[in-house]
Amino acid sequence: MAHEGPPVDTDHLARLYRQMFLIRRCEEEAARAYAMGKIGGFLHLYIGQEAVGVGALAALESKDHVVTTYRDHGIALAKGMTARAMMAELFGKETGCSKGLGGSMHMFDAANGMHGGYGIIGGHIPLAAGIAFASKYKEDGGVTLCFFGDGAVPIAGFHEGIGLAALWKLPIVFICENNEYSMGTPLSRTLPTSEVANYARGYGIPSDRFVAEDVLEVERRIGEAVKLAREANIPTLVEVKTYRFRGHSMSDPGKYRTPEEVEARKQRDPLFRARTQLELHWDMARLDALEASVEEEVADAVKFADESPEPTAELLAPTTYDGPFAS
Amino acid sequence: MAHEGPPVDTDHLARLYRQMFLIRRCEEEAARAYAMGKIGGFLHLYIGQEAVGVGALAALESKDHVVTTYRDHGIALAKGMTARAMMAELFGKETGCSKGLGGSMHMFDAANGMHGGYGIIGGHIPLAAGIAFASKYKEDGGVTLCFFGDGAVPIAGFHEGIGLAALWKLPIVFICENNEYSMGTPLSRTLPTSEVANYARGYGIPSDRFVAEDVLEVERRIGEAVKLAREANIPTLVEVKTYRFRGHSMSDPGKYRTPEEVEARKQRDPLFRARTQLELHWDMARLDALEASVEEEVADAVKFADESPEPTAELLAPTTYDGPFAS
Amino acid sequence: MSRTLRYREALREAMIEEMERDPNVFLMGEEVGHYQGAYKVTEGILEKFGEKRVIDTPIAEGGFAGLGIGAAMVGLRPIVEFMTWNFSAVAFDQILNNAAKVRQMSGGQYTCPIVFRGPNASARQVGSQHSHAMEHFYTHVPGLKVIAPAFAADAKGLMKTAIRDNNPVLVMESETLYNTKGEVPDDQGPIPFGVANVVRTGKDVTIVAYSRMTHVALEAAEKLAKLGVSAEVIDLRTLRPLDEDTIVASVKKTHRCVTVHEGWPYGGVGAEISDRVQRLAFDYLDAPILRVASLDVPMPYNAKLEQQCMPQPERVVDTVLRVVHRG
Amino acid sequence: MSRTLRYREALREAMIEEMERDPNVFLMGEEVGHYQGAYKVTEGILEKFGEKRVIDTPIAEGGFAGLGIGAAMVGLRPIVEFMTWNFSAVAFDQILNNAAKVRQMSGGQYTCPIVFRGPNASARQVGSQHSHAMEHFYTHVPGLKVIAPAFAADAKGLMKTAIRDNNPVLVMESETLYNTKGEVPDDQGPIPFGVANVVRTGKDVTIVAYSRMTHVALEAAEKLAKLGVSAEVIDLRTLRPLDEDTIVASVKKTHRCVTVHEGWPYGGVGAEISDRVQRLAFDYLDAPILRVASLDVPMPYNAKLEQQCMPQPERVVDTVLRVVHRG
Ligand SMILES: Cc1ncc(C[n+]2csc(CCOP(=O)(O)OP(=O)(O)O)c2C)c(N)n1
Ligand SMILES: Cc1ncc(C[n+]2csc(CCOP(=O)(O)OP(=O)(O)O)c2C)c(N)n1
Ligand SMILES: [Mg+2]
Ligand SMILES: [Mg+2]
Repeated sequence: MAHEGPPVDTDHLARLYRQMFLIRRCEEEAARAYAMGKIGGFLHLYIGQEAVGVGALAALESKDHVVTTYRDHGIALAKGMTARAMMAELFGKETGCSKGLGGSMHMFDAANGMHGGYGIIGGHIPLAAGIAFASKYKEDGGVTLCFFGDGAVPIAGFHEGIGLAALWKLPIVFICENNEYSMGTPLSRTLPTSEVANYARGYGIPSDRFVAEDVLEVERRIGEAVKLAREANIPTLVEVKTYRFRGHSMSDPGKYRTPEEVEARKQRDPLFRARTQLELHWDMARLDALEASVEEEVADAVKFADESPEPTAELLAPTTYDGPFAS
Repeated sequence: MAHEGPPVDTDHLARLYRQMFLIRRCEEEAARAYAMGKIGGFLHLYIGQEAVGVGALAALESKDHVVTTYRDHGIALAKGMTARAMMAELFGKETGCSKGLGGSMHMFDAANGMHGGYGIIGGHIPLAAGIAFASKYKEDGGVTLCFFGDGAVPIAGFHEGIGLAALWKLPIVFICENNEYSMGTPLSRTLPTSEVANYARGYGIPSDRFVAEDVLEVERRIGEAVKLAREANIPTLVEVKTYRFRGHSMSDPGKYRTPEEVEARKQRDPLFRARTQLELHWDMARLDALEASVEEEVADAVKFADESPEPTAELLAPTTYDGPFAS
Repeated sequence: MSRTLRYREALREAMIEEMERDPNVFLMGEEVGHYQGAYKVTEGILEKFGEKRVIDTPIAEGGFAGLGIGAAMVGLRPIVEFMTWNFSAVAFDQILNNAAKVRQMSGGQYTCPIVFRGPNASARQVGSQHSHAMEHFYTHVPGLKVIAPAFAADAKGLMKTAIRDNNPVLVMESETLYNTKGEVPDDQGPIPFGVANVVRTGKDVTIVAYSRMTHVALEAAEKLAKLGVSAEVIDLRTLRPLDEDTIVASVKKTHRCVTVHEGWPYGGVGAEISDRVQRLAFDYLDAPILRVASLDVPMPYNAKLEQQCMPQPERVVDTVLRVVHRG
Repeated sequence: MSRTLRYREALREAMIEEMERDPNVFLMGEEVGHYQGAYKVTEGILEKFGEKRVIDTPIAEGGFAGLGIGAAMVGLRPIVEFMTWNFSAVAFDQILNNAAKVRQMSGGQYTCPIVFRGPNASARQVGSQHSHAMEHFYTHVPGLKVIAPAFAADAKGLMKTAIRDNNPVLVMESETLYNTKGEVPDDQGPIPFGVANVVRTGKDVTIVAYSRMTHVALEAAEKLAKLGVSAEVIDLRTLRPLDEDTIVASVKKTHRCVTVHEGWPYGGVGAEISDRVQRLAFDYLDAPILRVASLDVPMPYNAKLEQQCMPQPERVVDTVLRVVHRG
């Protein structure tokens, strides 16, 4: 299958493939650790959706910002969090990105502009607008990406967040990862129409809508919205069609989808597609080496997480308040 | 100026004119009573907007329902509340529609399907959807009208309420009374575009948009939406352009509008227009008699309110809980 | 005659029986229908009653809580499930300003027979945004009733009472109790609100608890017995109304009181009980009333720290020993 | 040297001085700019600092509260005005789940230096939805600080501290205090949190109050003096942190304690004080701690009933006499 359009920057594609593969492998190992009881609480895997986060974040500069939901491991890694910090957080260890206090849903990496990881649907969308507001206030040229699921569209935060960003012309891109389900409920039972992008009309902002099959295409399309945000302070609502291969969280048996439906989508796995594309340019040995380096990184992260110390109660007070405790 | 279109049902127009005039006069007297200290708290007058409520409610059957904001006197009267019950409520008397416990912002008349009068912007919109939901559940053919200001569009309740009504196909009409200001802020500083009706696009529901200058036109246009709701369970978002002649509430000096702007709008007073239209068909004596009957009704209401007893503390417990108090 | 039921089954039976009894009772919430409930409390109910009465909602708690309130105002009797009580925070205004107030602000014209229910307080390692003990916010509010059963039979009986009550009732369940088993009489009818149970008699100290903490208190009482301390354990069952008579009678006997609840200390239910007990049994107290609550910090993810933050039998024992050994 | 300032002017000066001191401080809220503030607290600030730093918001409290939190996370220092604290109910989730938690759930990576402010509790006859004493909800939450000044000087000093604090601080002002005058030192600097003021010394009873209730308590103390009862009045100034040392020291001297606050009794600040005082001064108490709070019902509109619901000097006097004459 010949590639259309501009020639592929193979090194770049390899970098993106590596990120996607790292996310996939980290989460597979996390699922294993969960089954072994090393991870607790909720664990929402990004498997199947990696191309969205990786492609979108590839369109950013390092000074830019990102905010997302509880399905956050992939975004965190794509924004530069180390596999160690991510895995140790899942293991509830002090070496985790959030010192083991946050857990799977609350991945934060301030230094890398990864501002969480939130558990209340919609609640983080105004926050993201605030981060974009700060960029505009400080005139630092930063852009914020805000991810959320299709399930967030009916709730307050989506509308109030986009409304303020549209009114005040904030440098932000709203990315709806439409994976067709919120938990066990298909889109048709949560939204009155099948197009999330339509909501942009009310706010008078541009929108885009596409399927995330090619990570480079994701990068390009989100890149356009990022450019609008950066250069003209115009926010965009982007609906990215995607699919999660696993259940909503580890406890979800996923009976609301047929095995055939899931299997058909796995056939179109964007990770696999990226690898196939890379195979056109790289020999197997090089690919194997890349994948081996990921395996090493993941194994190291798991070992690191496993061996790291747990946080102690001394952490509780100073993370509740900066300065003296107020009770 | 000859009338275009179907011949005017003069008696009907007279009824609507009478309602509008009753609202106008009741509120003018309320403003006087406020200045005398007989009414306290907030008092938000509907003066200038009467054609919206009167026209819209004329499109309803008596079994239908209405819910609105704190700017509710006009809607309450149009839905059949007596001037006595309304005025006595403003005076905080036990004979008031809400026994003097609710006040200006909380006019309720359950028997007439006037379900309030709410003070939290947007909060009543989901409630209205619930009343429409009940009509559909009970299959009683009822329709609900839900009024709100342009200021409510940015807030949660607007979006969540319309979203649910659109998804579940509820028999309701959402009426935005766009009077161009929320308190002292013009629409241009609260909404990213100047068209409220556009928001319907996201929800895939029909919309309408017009200026409320002719009360019969309001009735006709809202009537179309009511028909859609009643016959097909299709909700509509209607943006009605209107204008309030007074300040936001009694304490508002209204400096954000020039006297010229307000004067120009008063020149297009829909109440005046309805009267002029009526003059084409009725002789002065008949009009005078109608207006005199309104004056009498208003004077009676003020006297009634003035002379009515105040509520006593015995009311507090049984209106807090139905049945035994829970503390 | 009785059967052994799980707590979740007891709740489900109560809902089914009440739905059979009254066609105006309906159930709505996220995943309550097709998915069979996020925690399977509503399993099979959709199949029994159909989509008209078992309604999967989009994620818009403010919207569907408000919709339920509106429906309740005009004669329906909604049971609204919050997937967890944490998510009621986005519906806080609806519960505070509409559910609790519509009766009073309408001068008593409306009843608002609505049940809000769902799991409350900590689950296991679900982190700071998903571990709230929300009862401490809601018990503060007149117009609401709040219940928190600890046992299956109470869950069934109190839920039936909640559904038949004409006021908004908030049912605080517990994910960690859903699987627990208890004897439920075959003819379990409604259990009146405001009646606490002495679930263990003792003479040295009164331990007041509710929901899962009743089990923690009982465990502590066992340990205390081995240490020669005879603890009386009161299971409140309902928090508003609060059965102060039963508490006070017990404290007049034991002269000492310790409260146990999840959630933060400041202004919690424990503070309220302290206030009432010292006020109503002042001359009988031989030691200060002490409270065992969650630590005054957001809930950490790490399993050990989480356990440390929550009240444990050991902490209850230590606290009781402090009041018992005071002299 | 000092000047006589109104409470509202003191607040304004604090904001202006802090905005001059730190360019990252900005102000936003409904009508704070062009309209000069709904209660004129922010009068002239837009003219001084321009539209970049003084921002009129649409009506979307959840949205702009969240936006402020996001901005605070990345280095700005927002002052967010709620037109009244009642409207914070629609932003409850943002305050509870994001402002109070982002520090902890990120393992301490972020500070959240944001001030939420506005008038709290009853105004005059504004009815049940507009008369909330919201501090009772927020003091419960670790991660937040809550202050409630009663005098102009404190308003200025505490507001300065609030703006410089690196944690979310909630400033409870009062519409009924805005016009009151007080002496404010010319060099009024920040006043530390957690330090209550003994505003009247006495020996027979300790009355603990804050905000407007401090004035009610002082009035009651005057009346009590005439009856031969010497009351010590403590003005808390900050509610979280709560200065239990000052309260306990006073109670150890007077042996009696009465708390006075607006808002409902169940689990209010008064309950918390009861809990602490009986715990920390058990052996010193000669009578139960009694609380004077608003009656346990929604606030009625009628003026007399409203007064009856709110704490009045007479009710404080009666309550004090009950504890003093107990023996
Ligand atoms: C306000 C709120 N309500 C309910 C939940 C529980 N919940 C967690 S994830 C989820 C489904 C979200 O679906 P979607 O937004 O499509 O994201 P996806 O899981 O598909 O990535 C629900 C209902 C929540 N976290 N917050
Ligand atoms: C949630 C909330 N925030 C703020 C307010 C204060 N407030 C009352 S009316 C109003 C302006 C509303 O304007 P609009 O919706 O256009 O209605 P209008 O007054 O023009 O009829 C505001 C801000 C409120 N009542 N509720
Ligand atoms: Mg989804
Ligand atoms: Mg308006």
